[in-house]
Parts: sequence; structure tokens; C-alpha cells
Amino acid sequence: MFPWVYEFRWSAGHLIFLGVFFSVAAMIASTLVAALLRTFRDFRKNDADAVRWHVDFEDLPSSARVCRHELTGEVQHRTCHHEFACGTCTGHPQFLLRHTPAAATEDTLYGMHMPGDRMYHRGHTWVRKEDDGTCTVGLDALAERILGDAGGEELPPAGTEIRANGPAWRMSSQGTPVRILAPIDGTVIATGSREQGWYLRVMPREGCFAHLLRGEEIRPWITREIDRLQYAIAPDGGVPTLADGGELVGDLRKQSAGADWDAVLGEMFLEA
Amino acid sequence: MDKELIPRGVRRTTPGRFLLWLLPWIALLGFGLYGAYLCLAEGLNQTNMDNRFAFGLWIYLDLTVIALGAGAFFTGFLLYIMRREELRAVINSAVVIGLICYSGAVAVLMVDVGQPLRAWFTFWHPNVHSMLTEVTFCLTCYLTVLIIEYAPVVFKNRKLRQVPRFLVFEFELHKLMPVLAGIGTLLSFFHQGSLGGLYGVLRGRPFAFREELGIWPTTFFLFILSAAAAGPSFVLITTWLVQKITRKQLVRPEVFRFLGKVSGILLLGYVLLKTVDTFIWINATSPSIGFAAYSFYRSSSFGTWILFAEIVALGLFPALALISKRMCERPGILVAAAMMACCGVMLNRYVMTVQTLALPTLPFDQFLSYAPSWQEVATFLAVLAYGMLLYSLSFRYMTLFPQERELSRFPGR
Amino acid sequence: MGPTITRRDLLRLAGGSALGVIFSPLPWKLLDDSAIWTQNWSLNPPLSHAPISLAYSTCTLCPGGCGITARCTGGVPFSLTGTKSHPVGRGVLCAAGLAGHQMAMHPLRIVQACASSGRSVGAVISPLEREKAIAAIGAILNGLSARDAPHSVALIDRRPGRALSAVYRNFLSTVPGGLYIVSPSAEDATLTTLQQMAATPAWIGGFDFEQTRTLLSFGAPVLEGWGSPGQVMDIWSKRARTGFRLIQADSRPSRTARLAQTWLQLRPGTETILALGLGHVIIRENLHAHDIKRTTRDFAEYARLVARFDPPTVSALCGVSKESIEETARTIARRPSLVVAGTDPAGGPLPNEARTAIAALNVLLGTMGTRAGIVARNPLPGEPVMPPATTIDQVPDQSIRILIIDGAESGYDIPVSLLRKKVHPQGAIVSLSPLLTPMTAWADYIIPAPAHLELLEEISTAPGAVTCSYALARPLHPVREGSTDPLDFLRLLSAVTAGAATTIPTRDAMLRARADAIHASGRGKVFMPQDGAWIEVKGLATTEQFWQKLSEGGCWIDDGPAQSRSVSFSLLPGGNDEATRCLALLSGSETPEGSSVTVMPYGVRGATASAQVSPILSKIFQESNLKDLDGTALLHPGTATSYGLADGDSATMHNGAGTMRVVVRCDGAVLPGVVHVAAGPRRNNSDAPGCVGGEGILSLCEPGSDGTWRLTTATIGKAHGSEI
Amino acid sequence: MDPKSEKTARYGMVIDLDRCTGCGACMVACAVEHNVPPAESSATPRTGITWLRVYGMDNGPEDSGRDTAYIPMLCQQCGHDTPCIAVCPQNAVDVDPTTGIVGQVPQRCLGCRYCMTACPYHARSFNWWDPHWPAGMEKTLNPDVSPRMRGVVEKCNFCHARLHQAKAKAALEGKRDIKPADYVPACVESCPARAMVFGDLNDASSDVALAAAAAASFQFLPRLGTEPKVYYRSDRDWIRRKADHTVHSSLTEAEHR
Amino acid sequence: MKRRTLMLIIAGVALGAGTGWVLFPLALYTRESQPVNFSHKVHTGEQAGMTCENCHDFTADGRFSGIPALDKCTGCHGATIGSTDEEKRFVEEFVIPGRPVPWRVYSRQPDNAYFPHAAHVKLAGIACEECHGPHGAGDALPAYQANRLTGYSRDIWGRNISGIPSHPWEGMKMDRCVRCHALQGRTDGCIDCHK
Repeated sequence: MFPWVYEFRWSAGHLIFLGVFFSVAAMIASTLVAALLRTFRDFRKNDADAVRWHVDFEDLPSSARVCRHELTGEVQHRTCHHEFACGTCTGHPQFLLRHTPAAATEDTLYGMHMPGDRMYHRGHTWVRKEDDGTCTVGLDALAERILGDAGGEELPPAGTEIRANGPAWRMSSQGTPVRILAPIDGTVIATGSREQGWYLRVMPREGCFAHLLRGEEIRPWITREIDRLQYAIAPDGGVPTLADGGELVGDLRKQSAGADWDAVLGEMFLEA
Repeated sequence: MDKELIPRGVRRTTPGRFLLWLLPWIALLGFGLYGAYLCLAEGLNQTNMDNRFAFGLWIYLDLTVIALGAGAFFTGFLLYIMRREELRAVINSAVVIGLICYSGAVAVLMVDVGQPLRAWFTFWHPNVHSMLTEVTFCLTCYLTVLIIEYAPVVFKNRKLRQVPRFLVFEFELHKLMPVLAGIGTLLSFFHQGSLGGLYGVLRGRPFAFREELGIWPTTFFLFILSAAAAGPSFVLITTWLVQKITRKQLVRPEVFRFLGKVSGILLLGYVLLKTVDTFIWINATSPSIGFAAYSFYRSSSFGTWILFAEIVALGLFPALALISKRMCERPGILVAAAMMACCGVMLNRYVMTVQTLALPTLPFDQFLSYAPSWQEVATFLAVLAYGMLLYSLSFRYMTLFPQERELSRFPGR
Repeated sequence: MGPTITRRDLLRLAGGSALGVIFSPLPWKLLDDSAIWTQNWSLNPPLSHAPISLAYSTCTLCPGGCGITARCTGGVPFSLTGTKSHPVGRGVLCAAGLAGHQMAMHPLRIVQACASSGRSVGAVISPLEREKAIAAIGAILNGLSARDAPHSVALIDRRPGRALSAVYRNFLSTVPGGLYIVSPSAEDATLTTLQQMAATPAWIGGFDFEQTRTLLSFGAPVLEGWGSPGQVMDIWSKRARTGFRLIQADSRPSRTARLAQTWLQLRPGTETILALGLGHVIIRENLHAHDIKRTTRDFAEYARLVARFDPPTVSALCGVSKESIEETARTIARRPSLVVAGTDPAGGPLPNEARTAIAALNVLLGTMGTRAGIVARNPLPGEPVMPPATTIDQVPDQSIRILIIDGAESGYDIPVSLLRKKVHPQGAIVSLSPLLTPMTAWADYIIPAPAHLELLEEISTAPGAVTCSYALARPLHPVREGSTDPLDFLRLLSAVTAGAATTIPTRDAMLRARADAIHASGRGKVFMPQDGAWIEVKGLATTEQFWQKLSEGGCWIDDGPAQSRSVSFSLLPGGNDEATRCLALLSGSETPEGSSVTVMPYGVRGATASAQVSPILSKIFQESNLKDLDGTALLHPGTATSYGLADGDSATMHNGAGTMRVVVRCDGAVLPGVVHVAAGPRRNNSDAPGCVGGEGILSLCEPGSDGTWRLTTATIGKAHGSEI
Repeated sequence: MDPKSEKTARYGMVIDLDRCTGCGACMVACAVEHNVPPAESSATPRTGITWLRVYGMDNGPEDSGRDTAYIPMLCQQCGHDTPCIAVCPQNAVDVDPTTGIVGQVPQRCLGCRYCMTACPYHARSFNWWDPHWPAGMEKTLNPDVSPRMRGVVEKCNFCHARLHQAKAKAALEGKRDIKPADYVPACVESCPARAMVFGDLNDASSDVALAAAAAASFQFLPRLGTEPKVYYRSDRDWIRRKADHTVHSSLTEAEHR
Repeated sequence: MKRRTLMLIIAGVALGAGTGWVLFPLALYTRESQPVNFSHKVHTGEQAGMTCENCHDFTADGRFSGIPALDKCTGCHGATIGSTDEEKRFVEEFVIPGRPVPWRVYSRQPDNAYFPHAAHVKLAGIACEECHGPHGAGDALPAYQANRLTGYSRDIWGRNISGIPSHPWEGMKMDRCVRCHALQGRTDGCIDCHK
């Protein structure tokens, strides 16, 4: 095998064969090492959450990745490939040039309180800019409905850095753990609670709101979300429609207890 | 606990029923391992192999599973190198199948050799002219590759992915997959080939001996082609089976059709080359060393019908069926054709292993027969059971079919 | 960083030490050592490192008397070869002889006196103190009285002509009803018959093969162990030059028959007819010796008898074509030629009239007493002239009270049933065999003798040889504790026996007496194996010197054959009733009825069912198809299919005498309706070396009135059940 | 030491099939010489260990079927394209360059049995069992030949241990080349019919070289191109016809099989 | 990399290496002393002045006798000739009862290795010391160490556990044979040295 092992012959056949073998072995090894090094690098840059979001996003069904400009009907069909980071999207600015989204016209959708003065994240959190430059982060009404009487919030202590699409906090809905995606980058300065109607007070990083949904985008988005919810709860569309007479039914949980809520939560909170 | 391991949003049966499904396989595995233990402890007298039938069921098994396991490398090749994205739907499953086939084959080989503790001599003092050396080197390397390819599938398990290190490593590894796929293709190319060469070089066995092209006998290339043809078919069959057993739709129909088409085209190529090779063998190779090819088929049970079955019935027919669009529209025909294709390749391996040794060479030889002992069969079944277990576990706890979740949620879309 | 050890810490430590170990010799040396362990495989026996030496002796496995050169390490022989240019062995050994040094370690070796629980197959054999056993035998001996006469105390000597044989006879002469029985070896068959036909009783003859050109053999296994193998092989391998020609008259496709230049495949049991038929042609064509009238007393009667055996008749009965009968007659008439009657090592002798008819051909052709024929041989000096010994078939049934079976191997089988018939129900059988042969297993008492090459023994004239020879078999192994020299057995027995008052000589004295007599005769010369030198006996001043030479492995050879005196023979010693017996044959033998087949047992000399061979002979009997394991049944494919049998099937054969299991081997050269069953070694059984099966095919062979068992009938059919 | 001063030999053998009577002495002598253990109880002709095996062959139904030849088959020591050497994955088989003897080293052998499938003469045996000798018989092992372990292949090497001793003997006298008489394989030595001639084929004057060159001598399956160094001789041409396997004969064989 | 981590890893390495280099050899080899404490020095020194060949000689058929049999010793030591207790013991225990001395052979090769001394000594003219070292001058016999796994003497591998000889004569493994033969430009077959 090696020149110093007896029976090693300096013949062409030997050299070619072993040459190929050793280079293959080397390639396999280096691939592994490369992967490991890159892993460590990611951790040094603590991109772990970014990676996780990236992986999760990859696994999202296309129905969950509808572009905001499709929502507004500016384009027939468009699926997001930028992990909802419109800032990095090349198409987004052109759309904005052509059409600036109008403000929201109503605060109640399907009987849910979805005020238009807030910006919404695909993970069903809202962000409200306060006058002191901070932001308040909360769960939108649909999320509250889906979670039902959720509890066991694990809110990040003040001073924690959160990054958009990274985990903001965890809570559990009837035993099922749910992680809530952070809508924006920033530093937590205070924590609220469900009763208070908000969860985090965040000092945002500059200009990290581009990707949030707002104004006229909200209604079509919620409509599609309810649509997805419907499928998630009953793939075969067995149960009566959730929104009867424009009102989302009261207690989703009771209404469709048989559903795989674990899957539903994963679906709706964009968790693989 | 069990629930938290199952991927989100896919339906799996209850732990109880799953265990019930595993039990028989576990029992079978135990039985098989006992048989293998006997062979290792008592020596190979436990088998029905002998000095004349020095290769038996096990070698045949190795040739076969490795041919069928070729799906792993070829799917990987098409996906990562040829960028056929539709195959992403089955790549994980293909990798698991490959892993099972190759690790199983290596395990059986370790029982098959008389002195397993000396296995590493092949690396330390390799005889590079031996086809078996080529096989050994490639198998070990490719098995490593398969394990590495399997790792991401494991790391993406719902529980494990919670560990950031695993998730990130998986992510980084996945990005390098094309490299591994490339290496895997190279390795498979060589060992599928050298498995064919294994017999082609036997000038002492006129039935198997073939002319050399370059440094390899023609069987080298025929094996590569046939394996590449059988691989996708086998992936197709397994996927179809899993769908039937779990009563779920796991991949979109067009994936089946694509696999079928690939398999068909390669099979057609194989059949053509095989035919040419056979004619050369009958008219030149075999007579040149004093044996009339027909004499191989006159003696006892191996008639010329074998040639026909191998090349036409289980070669040409399925190839045409798989290629034709109209046929492939009908899943029944598609699967049947794929099965025929696999059987054809298995038959080829069988003939290569068994008929080669059964035929006499010396004028006073007799035609020999051989039937494996229960220990041999048991060892074989152990591999089957091991495969079943590994696949079942992988299917339950890992995402073998990425499309499953969406298909289960939005059927038809 | 607190003092608490976390799991992560342990992991780091482990990782570190793994690294450390990798950079130490441990894993690599272990890998290397494990490989070395598989390479020298400590499970294998270690080899001797003692110095190598040569030792010379003589093989005693059969009467052949081939010289042995043994390579020894630390005094233990590890390989045997024929002593180069040995006058008897011609420098070669047969397959059995080559493994002779292993017989002392035979798994079926008995090394203590035993008593058997019964005479049924698989009887329990349990150790018994030697003195007790001998006392018990003595008690029976003393208990014998005129009341239960006619009774006999019989001893079967399987190797007559030894000094030991003489001692046996002396002992028997002193016990009431003592009876000395011999089982003649095959080569003697023709010669003893000629003795009976000769006018002068003490006529001893030998075959002058070396010179002869045509050998007509009636079923003698000439090329499979006959005479001294070396001599026969020598003649055979030179045949291209010398024109030696072998004509084999044999029903079985034996190796000899297949190899012989001419093979007359005659129907079973038609040897007499063929012999007389040949006589017919010889006389008709006037090919007989010119002085036939002078050398025979009843030529006329003979001529009248054979006149009835014209070729067409004979051909119809024997299945040998008329032409080849005539051709054969003419060939053997072209002298020098010899005609010999065979005895199959397992199938036993030919019937009397066959032996006479065959021997008569020699007389007819005038080969008697002439060069290249059958020549008179000088007796071995010191061999006491004794009345001819009894043969077993002459003993009345159930008359034997004590039967002692000598341990020496003649190489030929006797069916136990034959002995059983002769022994009284209350009688006792004593075996002196060192090995647990089927015959031994059937004995009531076993006083095992030392094994082959453990005891100083003698080998005299090989059967059928023209000149006598004498050599000592020097022991190559120490005598194993617990075995008993037959001489000691006799001594102990006579000590406890009332009548017996003979003094039993010591082995040394016994053999020296022989040696001295030879030396006194002053005849012959001694071959020395060390350097192949020849030493004239006359040149050796003292008997001590002669003895010295013999014990160094020397082999004494007499000077040439005796002056042939013209002897007259009777061609029909049996007179008229013999003639009528022969004529009766013309009516044809009754063919076995419907379902049953003609069964002929066969064996290889020294490797029959009753003679154990070294386990290494499995190479030719079990691990290859060269020779047949016990219970191999050769059938014509046609016959096999007619009984629903195929090659390799296991079948059962059954007749009045018993049932046995056989393995079918189809052979196109076998006569239809005939089954040849091998009585040979069994497959090695390392798991249960002590266990002994039945007697094999011979248990089906009921010896007939004429004391032959070579032909019998039985039914054959596919075996059911798995027991073998 | 300079290898050139050592004569390179090409040891070979000629077996006279007209002399062989199939007595099997050679097989026993061989087994004893090489410490081959006796058969296990369940061993068969197909699982037994025989470095040398005598086969019987008759002239078949197309002739009388009555004429029989016994054929001692041992490793044919193929001199060209040696089938077993190329296939061994770990160099356990090689040709000894100075003697032309094909050597098999059980200590290196992995037991994959590929060489056995490669050998057209079935001259190789596999150790299906642990070697086992009856109690005491292991004392009678030949000290010059190491017993093989379970799970490896073994075969004839022309009694190479005897060549070792011959060389040692020569070396003691300061010579490199051996006396031919000092090196005779066990089978040749034991053959009662003297049917085997052994020696150096390179030495044109040797008996074996002359016999091999004789008209009546032939090889088995010469068309495979393996150039065996074991020759056979017979004056019976049906034997020569069968030995030289031709398309014609292979067909007729098939007819009758 | 925190300091603690580094320390832990270094400690681990030390631990592993220690096991491999120190404990492993102790565990691997047995130690047995020879039946008689034979002094080569006494025999080869001036008072006796014997050479290697006097005891380790060849037999007529070219075999090497190796360790001499008892009779060699008895030649001189038929009765006690020296003054040492060890010799006295030797004579009483072995010579008088004629019991062969169960010497443990340091350089005993496996049964499957064939080493013709004749070729190496007579033809190649290799001196004994080149392989066996200067033990001819040694006064006492070192303890015999056997490898528990392979059963061979430690001297085959060499005293140094790493396998790197600390003396030119140390180690008698195949690599050494091959290296020397390669230097001689010999082309051997396996069976030239394996039996």
C-alpha cells in the first residue's frame, strides 16, 4: 500500500491504482473537513439561527411562500426565493417603483382585530413602531386563535439580541411546543405577556422593516392564511369552512378537535 | 417521545402497530445472525459451498444487491451532476436503499471469507491486477460515501435538527453533496464494472471468460450499464411498494415516469451491447479456447432459454415498455416493466455466478449442482431483515420523500 | 469555569486520549498481532524441532512384506517410504502402507482389555482388568469336559507361517480339542489347490511372474494389491517393453479389469464353466503340453468332461463371446503364461471346482515346474513341517467353545456370520486385535495386541513368491500401555489352564530361533536397506551377526527357486462327483427371481470392512471417488432405474440374513441385474470414534455349503427415513 | 548474494497415464507429507482436501467405454496467464521466479476462494473445517510443512519443503545448485508404478525434459493458454483427444452428459 | 478554544499515549526466566574458549541444530566441573536424570517461516551477531518474554515496543528479511521463506 510496505511495486498499474485510491480518499476526507470547518465558521459568526431559518424556509410548501406582490395582485404568480427578506430581493424595488401599497382600509378581518397601523410578519407576529423609536412585538389575532389557550411563554430576557426570522420566543399550545419567529432585528428591552396584549419591547436595528407586510397586503395574506389553515386542519376539506359569513369561527380547537394540531401549528408558524 | 421524532405534518401509524410491523423482521434478523454466527464460529463447513462451488448464494447475493443498489449512485448522479431536480423527491430514499444494499453486501462478504480478521491485508498488500481488489477498495470507499450521504437525512430528523450543530453541519454538508455524488459515481462505475470483470477474467472458466477491452473484459462494461439500468427501476419499485404499504402518495407521478424512462433507455443500450457481446462470445471467444458455446447450454438444466429470458424477455421487452410514453401512463405496466428489468439483471448475475461454476471444464468433470444450506439462506435473510428495519425506521423518523408533506396536505397540487 | 465536571468535559478528555492512543503503538501492534495470530493460528498443533533421523523396518499390514524407510523426528516417525531397491517391496509401498506409522494412533485403537455385553451390533464394550478377562477364559477352558464333546478350542491365524503360528499350534495341541484354523490368502488359492492336485503332498510352489508373458486371472485383483505390490507394479509398468499381457476374467468392472489388455466380463459364478471351456479349446486345438499324459493321471476323464463344454455352450452360459474364448485359449497356450484363480479381499474364495478347473489349466499348459510358470519353492529353514491346517468351513457348526482370533491382518475378510455359525451359543470369542474392527466388536473378550510397528515382528515369504524371504519388522513406536503381546496372552492363559503345560518362548527367543535356522542353512543373502548392499549369509560367521543384520532392517532372500522335480497331478482330484458337479453347471444357474438382484461383495486388500485403515486414507475413500466407501453399491444404470434408483441415492438391501443401507453408484460397465457392494473402510468419524456399525454387506452373505459367500441374492429399493 | 549465480529452474512433471493404476498411493503420500488432516466425518469428495487427486476417465460411450485411464490431477503449475495469480486480491499466490513453482501462502490467504473459481484444473482445496488429528497423530506431523488453519486455500507446491532441504544441504557444501536426486516430490517418490517423472524442464538433458518433449506427451486444456508445467503421456489417442478440449469434443461431451 | 478545554484535551492525549507506550507493553508480554542461567561468557571466554559453532552447529542434511540437545552439555558436564551453584543445580536437575532442558528460544520463528541457516551462514557469510546480537558475550540470560496474543518471543518484534530497533540486530520480523533480500537484488517467491 505504501512504498515502505513490502510487495509495493513501482509499476504503472500499482501507481495508477493507488493514486486513484488515495486521491478519492483525500477528496472524501477533505469534503468532511470542509463541512466541519464551515460549520464552525457559521457558529463563530453565530449564524445558526439564520441557517435554521434558511433550512426551514427551504422546506416550506410553495403555498406558504407566496410573494407579497402576488398578494396585492400586481403579479399573477410569484413564489419567494429570498426567505421573505425583501431587502435582498431584486424584484421588490421595481415593484415598489411601479406601485406603493395603499394603507389598510379596515381594522377587522373575518371578525379578527388586525389593526392596519401595524406591520405583520409571515410568522403571525405584528410590529408597532412606538414614538420613542422602539417597537412593540405581539402575536396577531389569527395566531391567538390558532394557539387557543396557549401558555408557558419563554420570553427572552431584556438585552437579548433577536434577528428577524430567528426564534423570538417559545410557548406551548396544549402541550405542543411552538416557536415564534422574530419579525425584526433588534435588542429586547422589555417583555410583556399575553394579558398585556404584547410580548416584547424591542430596540430595532436601523431599516429592518422592509420585509414586513402592511396596509393592503394584510387582507389577501390573511385570506390565504385562513385558506392554508383550512387545508392544514382538514386536508380533504371535510370540515365546514372556517369563515362563515365573514366571521372566523370562535374556537378553532373545539371546532376541529380531530385535526393534527401539531402539524397545523408547524404549518402556520412556518416551522418544519 | 416517538411523536417528537416523527417529521411534522406527515402521518405515521401508532408506535404499537409500527412495533408489530418490526417484530417479524427483528425475529428474522436474530435468526439470520445466528446462522452467520455459526459460519463464523464453526467455519464455512456450515455452508453447502465446496471446492468446486467455491462461490455460492452469498456472492450471487452481493452481485445482485449491489446492482440494485446502483440506484443510489445513479439518482445522485442525475440529481447533483445532471441537475434533474425532479429526482430530489426520491434521492433520500435512494440513498437509504444504497446504504442498505452496500453495507449488507460488505457484511455478508465478511462472513463469506474464511479469515475475516485478515480482511485488511487486501489494503496493505493489494494485488492491483485482481478484480476483487478493485471491488474491495471501491466498496469500502463508496460505503463511506453513502454513510456521509445518509448523515444529512439523519440530522434533519425533527428531534436532531433542534441541535444547532447538527442542523448547521447538515446544511454545510448538503452544499457539498455534488462532490460526494461525483466521487460516488466514479466509485460505483469502477466497482460495478470490476464485479463484472470478476468473472470476465476467468480464462479457466470458458463460460464466463470474455475478450478484453483495454484492461477490462467486456463484462466490466456490461455490468456497469446493467446496474445503472436496474438501479432506477429498483428505486421506482421500492417507492411504489412503500406507497402501497403506507397507502400514501409520496411522490408525484411524473417522478415514476422519469425513473422509468431513464431505466428504459439504459436497459435498451445494455441489451444491444449484451447481444453483440454474446455473438462475439459464441463465435470467437469461446471456440478459441476449445469450447463450443452451445455445449454450455446442452448440459442439464441451463438451456438456451436462459439466454432468451435474459436478453429478450427480461431485457428488450421491459426496455421498450419503459421507453414508450403510452405504456408508462399506466402505473401497473410501468411497475411491472421495472420489475422485469430488475429480474433480468438478477438473472444475469445468477447465470454468471452459478452456471459458470456448474459447468465442467476437464473432460472427466461432471455437471455440478449446488443448493445453499440453511445457514447461508439465514445469513441472506439477515440482510433482508436488516434492510427492512433500517428502511422502516428511516421512513418513520426521517424525511425520505420531501414531497410527502405537501402531497398529504395539498393533494394533486 | 466551575470545578464541576460536565459531560462535555468528559467527551473532551475521551477525545484527547483517543488521539493519544492513535499516536502510540497500541492499535497498530494489536492489529499486527491479531493478524499474526490468525497466521500461525495457535489452534494448530506445534511442529517438532527435534533432529531428523531415518529408521528401517518392514510393513506388517499384509503378508506382502515390503521394506519401510521411516523419517523420524525425535524418534517419532512422520513419513514412510518404500526402502529403495528392497528385494520384496521394490522400493514402494501401497496406499495403506504409506500411512502405516499412524496406525498406532488410530482412533479405534483399543489399549485395555475389554469385555463385550453381547454379540449384537453396537453391543456395549466396557474395560475389564486383563487378568480377570484371562481368568474368565481359562475358567471356560477348564470347564470343558468330554460331556460337551465334540467341542473345540479354536484359534484363527490370519497370518499363518509365522513363528508365532507355530507357537499357537503347540499351545493348541496341549488344550483339549485344540483346533488351529487358517484363512488362506488369495495368492495361495491356486497353489493350495495345486497342492491338493499334486501327487506329492508337501509340494510348495510359487508364481514366476517376472518371466511370464501372459497372465490369465480369474478375478484376482492383480493390479489392486496382490502378491507384493512392488513386484506386480514393476511387471505392469514394464509391460510396454516386455510385452506382458493381462487377461482378466471378472464380472465386476474392477480397476484390474478396466486396465487389463483383455477383460472377459463373465456372468457371476461362471468361472468353472469358462475354465472348462478354455480347457475344451486347448484340447480340441491340441494346444496342451505334449507330455500331458505323463504329468497327469486322469487326463482322459478330464478330456471327456471338457468335451461337453464347447465354446457355444460356454459362451451362452458365461456371456463371453465364443470368439474371445477361443482367442483367450490360444493366447494362454502361447507360453510362457500363467493362470491364477482369484479371491476377492471381501468376496472370498472361488468354489472348489472352480479353483481346480482353473488350476488344471496350468497343468494342461505345462507351466508346472517350468521357468516362468509355477515353480517349486524351498521351504523356509526352521519352518516345522505340520499337517495341513483346518479351514473354517471344515469345522462342524456350533462346535467351538472358545474362539481366539489372532490380531494380525491377512488383508482378507471373513464374514462374521461364518464364524458365528461355528461357535457354540455358550462359547466365548476372544479377539487379540489392537483395533475395534467389526469382528472385534463382536467378540466377548478383547485382549488387544500392540499395534502395527509397535512390536518386533517377522515377515516371511510373500504369498506366491518363488523364493522365500525373511525380515524383521522393527518397532517404530513404543508399545502402548495396556496392550498385550499375544505371546504374553498365551503365557497367562496357560498359567490359568489346567492341561496346558507348554512353555511359551519369549518373543526374542522365538524369532532368534528362526534366524538361527536360516543362518544354519547357509542359504541366501541379506539385503541391507542403509546402503542397498547384499551380504552373503555364508559370509556371516556367527548367528549373532546374522541376527544383527536382520534387526538393522536387513531382508534375507533365499537363492533362486528349488530344482523343479517333475510332479504328476490329477486334473479332477474330486473324481466323478466333481465331474458331475461340473456337468450340473451346464444346466445353468437359477437366475434370482423377480424383484431380487445378484449381490457380490468386493473389497480392497488390507482395506476391507474388518481391517481398519489409517484415517488419512479418507483421501482416496471419502474425499475423492477413487475407491469406494463401505456400502457403495455399483449398479448398471438400467438396473438402477428399474428399481427406481438414481446415482447417489441411498437404498436398502434386504435378504433372509439381514438388511443394510447402501449408496447407489451407477456404472455402465456393471452387468445388468448384478449389484457389487463395497466392503471397505467407513467414513472417518471423529465425533464418535468408538462406535462401530454392522459388518456391512458381509452380514447379508450367508456362506454356502462349499464355504464361499461371493454370490448372494437380495432385494434392493429406495431407502426411507434418514438413519444411515 | 548475486541471484545470477543461482540457476533458475523450471520444475515440471510428466505423468505416464499408461502406467498409472489409480492405486492412490500418491494421494496418501501427499497428504502425509503435507500434514493434511484426515477427513471430517461429513467431508465429501467435494469438500475434502487433496493436493493431488486421481480421477478416473473411460473412453466414453462413443468408444467401447471399456478402456479406462486414471489421471492424477495436481496443481498444473501454469507457466503463463496463471489463472489463480491474477485474481488473488492480496498476493497470496505467486510464481517463484527461481523455480517456476506456483506458491500459495496460506498465512496470507483471506479465504475468498476466488482462485478456486479461477482454476480450470480444480487443483485447489479450501479448509472448510479446523484441522483435526486423532489424539496422538499430531505428533507424526512433518516438521518441514506448517499445517494450515481453517478458512484458507491450499494446493500442491511440488513439495517445496523438500526443495528447501535440498537447498540447505547444498548450501552446507557451499553450493547454490541442488543435486536433482535430492529433490523428488512425495507423489513421485511413492508411485508404485513409477508413472511420474519430475525434474527441471530447463535442463534439456533431464528425463523430465525429454519425456515432456516426446510425441506421446500432452497437457490438459492446452487451448486455455495457461501452459501447464505438468505434462501427461499416453499412447492411447482417445486420452490425448479428450485432454485437448476442442469444440468438437466439447459438443460430443455435452451430448452424452 | 477555552483554556480549560485545551487542558482537558492535553490531559487526554497524555493519558492515551501513556497507556499505549507504557502500560500496553507490560500487559502484552509475559516474563519467564530460563530453566538454567546459562552464561555464554563463561563458555566463549578464554577459560573455555568455545565458538558459536561448537554448540550451534549443522547436521549432515544441512539443518541447523539450534539450541544444542542435552548430550552436547553432558560431553563436558557429565559431572560438575565448575564451582558455581547454578552449574551444580544444572547437573543434578538435568544431566544426571538425563532430563532435556526446556530452553525458551528467543529467536524462534513461527512454524510457517522457513529460515535456512546454511544459506545465510555458509553462502551469504552472515555472522551470527548480525542477527542474534552479541549475546555470545552475555554473562546471564535475559528473561524470556512471550507475546500473549501471538505466543512469540518478544525478540521477534524487537525490545522496542515502537518496532524501531534500538540496535542493528534487534527485531526478526519479515520486513527485515525482505529489506535485506531486496538489497541483495534477490527476487523471491513467498514460498522461498514460508513452508
